[in-house]
Amino acid sequence: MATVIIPSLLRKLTGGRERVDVVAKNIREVVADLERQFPGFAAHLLDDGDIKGSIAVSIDGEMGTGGVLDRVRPDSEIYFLPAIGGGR
Amino acid sequence: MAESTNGHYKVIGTRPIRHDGVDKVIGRAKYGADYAFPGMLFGKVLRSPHAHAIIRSINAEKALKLPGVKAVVTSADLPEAEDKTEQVGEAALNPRHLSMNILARGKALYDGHAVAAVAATSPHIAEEALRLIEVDYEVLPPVMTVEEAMKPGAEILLPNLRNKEEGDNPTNVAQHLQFKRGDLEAGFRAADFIVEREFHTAMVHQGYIEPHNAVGIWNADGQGTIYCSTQGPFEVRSLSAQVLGVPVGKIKVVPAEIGGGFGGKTTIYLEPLSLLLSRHTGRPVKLVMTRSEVLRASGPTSGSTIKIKAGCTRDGRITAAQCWLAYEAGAFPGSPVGAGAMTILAPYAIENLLVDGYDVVVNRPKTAAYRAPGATNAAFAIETVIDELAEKCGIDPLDFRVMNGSKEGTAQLIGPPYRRIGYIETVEAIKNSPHYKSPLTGPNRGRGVATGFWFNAGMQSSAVVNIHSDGTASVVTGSPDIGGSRASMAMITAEVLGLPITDVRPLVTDTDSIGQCDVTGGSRVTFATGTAVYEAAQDAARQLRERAARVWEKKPEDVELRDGMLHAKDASVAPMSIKQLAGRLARTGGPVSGRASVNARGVGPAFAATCVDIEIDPDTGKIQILRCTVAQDAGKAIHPSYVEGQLQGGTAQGLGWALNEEYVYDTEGHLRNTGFLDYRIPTCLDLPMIETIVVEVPNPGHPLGVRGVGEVSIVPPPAAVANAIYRATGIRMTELPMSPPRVLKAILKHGRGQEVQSAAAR
Amino acid sequence: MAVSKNHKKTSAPKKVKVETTINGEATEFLCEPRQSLLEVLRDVLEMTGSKEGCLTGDCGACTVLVDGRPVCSCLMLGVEAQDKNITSVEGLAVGAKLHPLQQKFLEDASLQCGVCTPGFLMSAKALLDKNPNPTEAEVRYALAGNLCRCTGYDKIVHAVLDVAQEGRR
Amino acid sequence: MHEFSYEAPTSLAQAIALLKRHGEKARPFSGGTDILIQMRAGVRRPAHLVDLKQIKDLRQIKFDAKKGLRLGATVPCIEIYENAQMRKNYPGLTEAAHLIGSLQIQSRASVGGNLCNGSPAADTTPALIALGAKAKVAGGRGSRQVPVEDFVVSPGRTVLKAGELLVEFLIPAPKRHSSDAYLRFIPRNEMDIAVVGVGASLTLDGDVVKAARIALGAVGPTPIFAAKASESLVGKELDDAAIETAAQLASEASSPIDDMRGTAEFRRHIVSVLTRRTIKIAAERARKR
Repeated sequence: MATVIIPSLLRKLTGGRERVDVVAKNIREVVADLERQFPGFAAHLLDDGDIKGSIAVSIDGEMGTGGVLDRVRPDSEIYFLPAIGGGR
Repeated sequence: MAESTNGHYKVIGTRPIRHDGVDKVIGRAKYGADYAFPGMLFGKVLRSPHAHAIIRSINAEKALKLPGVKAVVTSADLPEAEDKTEQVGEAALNPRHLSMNILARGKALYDGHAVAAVAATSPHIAEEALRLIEVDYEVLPPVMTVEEAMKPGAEILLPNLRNKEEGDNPTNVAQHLQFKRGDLEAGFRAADFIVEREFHTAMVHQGYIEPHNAVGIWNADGQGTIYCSTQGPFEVRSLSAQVLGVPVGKIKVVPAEIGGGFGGKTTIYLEPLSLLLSRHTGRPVKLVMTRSEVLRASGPTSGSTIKIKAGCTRDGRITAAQCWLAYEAGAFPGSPVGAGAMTILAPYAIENLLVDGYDVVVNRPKTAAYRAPGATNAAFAIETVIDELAEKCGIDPLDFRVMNGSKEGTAQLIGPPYRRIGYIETVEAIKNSPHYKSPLTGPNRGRGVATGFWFNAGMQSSAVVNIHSDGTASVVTGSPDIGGSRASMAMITAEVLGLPITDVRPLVTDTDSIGQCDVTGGSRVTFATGTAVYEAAQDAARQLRERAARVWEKKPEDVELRDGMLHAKDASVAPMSIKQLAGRLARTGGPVSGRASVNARGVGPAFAATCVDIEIDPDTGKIQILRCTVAQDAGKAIHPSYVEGQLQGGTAQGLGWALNEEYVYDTEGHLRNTGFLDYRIPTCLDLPMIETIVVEVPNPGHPLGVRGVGEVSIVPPPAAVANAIYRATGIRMTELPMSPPRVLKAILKHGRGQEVQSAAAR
Repeated sequence: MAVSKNHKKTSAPKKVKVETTINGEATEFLCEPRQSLLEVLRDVLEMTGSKEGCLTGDCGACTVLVDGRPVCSCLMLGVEAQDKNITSVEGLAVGAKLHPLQQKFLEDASLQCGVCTPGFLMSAKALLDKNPNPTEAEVRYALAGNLCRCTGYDKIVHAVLDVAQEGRR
Repeated sequence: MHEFSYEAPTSLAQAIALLKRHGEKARPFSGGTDILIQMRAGVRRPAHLVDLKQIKDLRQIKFDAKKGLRLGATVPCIEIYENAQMRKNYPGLTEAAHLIGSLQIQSRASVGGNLCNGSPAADTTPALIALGAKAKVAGGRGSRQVPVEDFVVSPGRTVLKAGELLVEFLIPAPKRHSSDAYLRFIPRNEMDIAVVGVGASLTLDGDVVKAARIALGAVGPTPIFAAKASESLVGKELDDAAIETAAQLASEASSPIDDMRGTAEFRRHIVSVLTRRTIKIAAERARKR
């Protein structure tokens, strides 16, 4: 199962849990599983069905570029981070 | 000068003359302000004299009666944008805030905030017209610092601004972000030494020499063209379209040569106004900012308050760190506090940490990016504390950093572990430098070191490589060249095709002529656009092999391209040069042009380390930089001269930030230093030669190992200077800039220097 | 918004005729007294090599030589050019042959964005014309009126010293 | 910029006539390095600029070992620095002129313009006061001489009345064992306006001070002649105690304000520091003459 590391300010939604396991083949399913486990979670990540521009997704140490389309492996580690516009 | 190892490369790592150089030394290169068109009008912008005021009414009647005045526009001429964060082009931002910064709507939020714009037949007439526009202001109390802005009951800048924690209460705090790991209390309990300090840094400006400019041409058919100096033509297109309420496809942006940006030219100010005024007058309209407009109303970077508590064991292991950062966003949300929070501990492996960041609106211009945005403020604070911890342990400050330094596999503050990085190598490069090894003697002198981190960026880039009929090539991208990147693009192309560098011509083209190229920023051009160029050149090479195969009636896989020659692997036919093949392209299927578009992955972060010697005049507090060396991990230096140039330029900006640069506001919120006379960037008499060490720890995520070099060298200098001042005087400076009045005050308080003591006694 | 309704013919601001020499060529132009020499060069004569960086004489991007002396063309009126001998960056190269300073700036990578370069070239020329063998300190003093934000000055100072050393001017 | 007329008379008489005709609406014009900036900022809006640079008498440096120096009001600063007589006889005034802005500015700016601009921070003004310079002013009703310390009446305002102009400076010839010096403090090493400026001239008899004049810039609404500080040195042996006393009195004579260039406290401190240093330099030079 892939693991999502929850940003500290969102841990109130996961009852303080820092690491959450999800069953997913891509980020869309990751978010869906988070929403299933913690209703209301998706609203913090999605905007019109895709990852908010203000959020970056890191999959196994690599910044994602495909939003909800990025694929994840069964043993992936996924981080949701504040987006950094490079040099802007 | 540091020589980069050339490895097995023929072109990469050499120092050819840049292709755009001659035009720039003879004065022919066209910058934004150099464009002129028949019938062109000149625009000027009326700016608020108040830091915070309600705009009751604007009356332009008198101005419109002035002979030569053609039009006056205000925010009433812009569509009302929605007040929500959304994706505009590549940036996540609030369209309403974007529009309100172009022309104030209802409220002026800083000294210099644009209120109206005029188009006239000469810049002088437009300027005179501004004096005739009557604006009725109701002045409100200004909120100038994060401390004031965060106080309960503070005057509110944006009535609709909310954040998650304060629910439905109006606030000036746009965002709170937090990073937490391990057990902070346990970490501090394990510490033998704990240092706790509060730092303040002043708002500073990028200080590019070329002011913002734009020429807008709106055609009767509803098509608009903008000529301007920008780091991001595609951003200018999407943001201007957003502000004007027209489809992106209706606007073409032609990037002019750009006279410096450093992040400050990644957004829009004049661009939509030039089109708006052109639409109303039917004529081309040019706007150029004055220097005072640039300082008052473009996008400087945040002043900040940073509190740090960090502890380490006696043997020099950092056990815990807590950081609290509050950054001035300016009048609208969007300070680089996120980057500040994510970079502040990046050089160190620390198990127990807590980092809080606050994005705070104040009555100052909306901040924009500035070279490694947010990181320099943060490094000034943490690198001073690290220096202090190392001292308490009696450990050399560089050794202390190596002991605690991040390396491959270290968990980043933001979670994922680092891939191959060059922090340790960069620190050791300074440790082993002739500078650090040399003795520093003489009174009132000190040597300081500091290090810095920057992410670098990937994002989207496109490139086309055309093979011409004479066997030369051109490489086309949409990434404006702010420091010599065109030369690098040509060198990558020449390397792949095996052509001499003089046979490759690099171009930067407009937004209609190439696929999306995101902003020139984040040190991404040589990395990301370089990746696109590399792949486009490979694509061209592949096509050339196919053509040769067709000529030789062989299979493409039986042909290879080496050093500009096509060879049949079985050597059954004489090799053919690209030049020979180029002449036969028409008969083998037509022109060859290689293409590639990427959303670059595999970004490799960069680290820098700086060593600086200073001498301080104990009577006046004035600091002289005696010697300075900077080491930085470039991954791979494509054109070493321009890599060195980036290291030297960033270091110079960092030293200016350290010594004298600052926005000075009076109590009413008026900017006092609106010119280069009193906004004091370093002159060449203020700096020594800047020695560079280009470290090359290849980035595994790039075909050539490139990391990107544009930003991180600005990060260490302020802390390095502060640490040098400590060595010279025993005083820890915690405020930027470390200008003579501040330093002297500290000296007098500290009671150092005989003359000063007698002076203090008076 | 409002578009100007006054279409009645109005007299344009008064212009003055000026006779001068620019880059070795006798030149005549018309300008308003309020137009700076920089505006005249850029907007009237379409020589945009001299750049506007501050309009207060602090950045030196508009530096030209007036009777051999470096001057900020933003702080000189066009009308003052009468009977003067003016050299701008466009007059530095001889035909297709670059001035040694121009050549060395290219070889030493002394420019990044290049917008301050014309001003530096003119100040450096003024220095070397007077003092063919300056020390580093003299070079830095002579260039102190020209701001560069890209390079940290290192490669610029090196280029000027290199030209002096090669003694070709 | 607003519209204005430009005239360049070639004789003093023409210039005075023009200024008389235009009255308050006219402004004399020399190097332009201050007024053009002020006009762009809309601070001054003269309808007529009268360029004085074509008037020969105003562009001359005339030195006579007995009569002293006549320095034309429009002589550009760079020509002062390039003049061997100036460097030798008035090193303090020369270095002050060579400190103004960049070489580009010095090629245009004049000592006369520096004074007429009326800024308390003008670099050459304290140097002139230290030398006991008089300003020769000409107008419709003939000419008059004004001690330079009395020339500026408030920031940006001078004793010049409408129709008057500054012709030249009259500066005594340096006596034996006398010299001058000027130092200013700025945050950078060039291109800044003085945060504090101190000019000093000394005449020595062995180690005893026969005459002294100390003047301060940028530490009051106008340039200041520090009379007490100057007098405190006269008749005294020039030892550290005497210099210290003068430095303290100079500091007390200053009335600085807080602004973006420095706090009042900082400036008062710097006045004493620079006074000490300036006196020492002037004394060393005086001994050599």
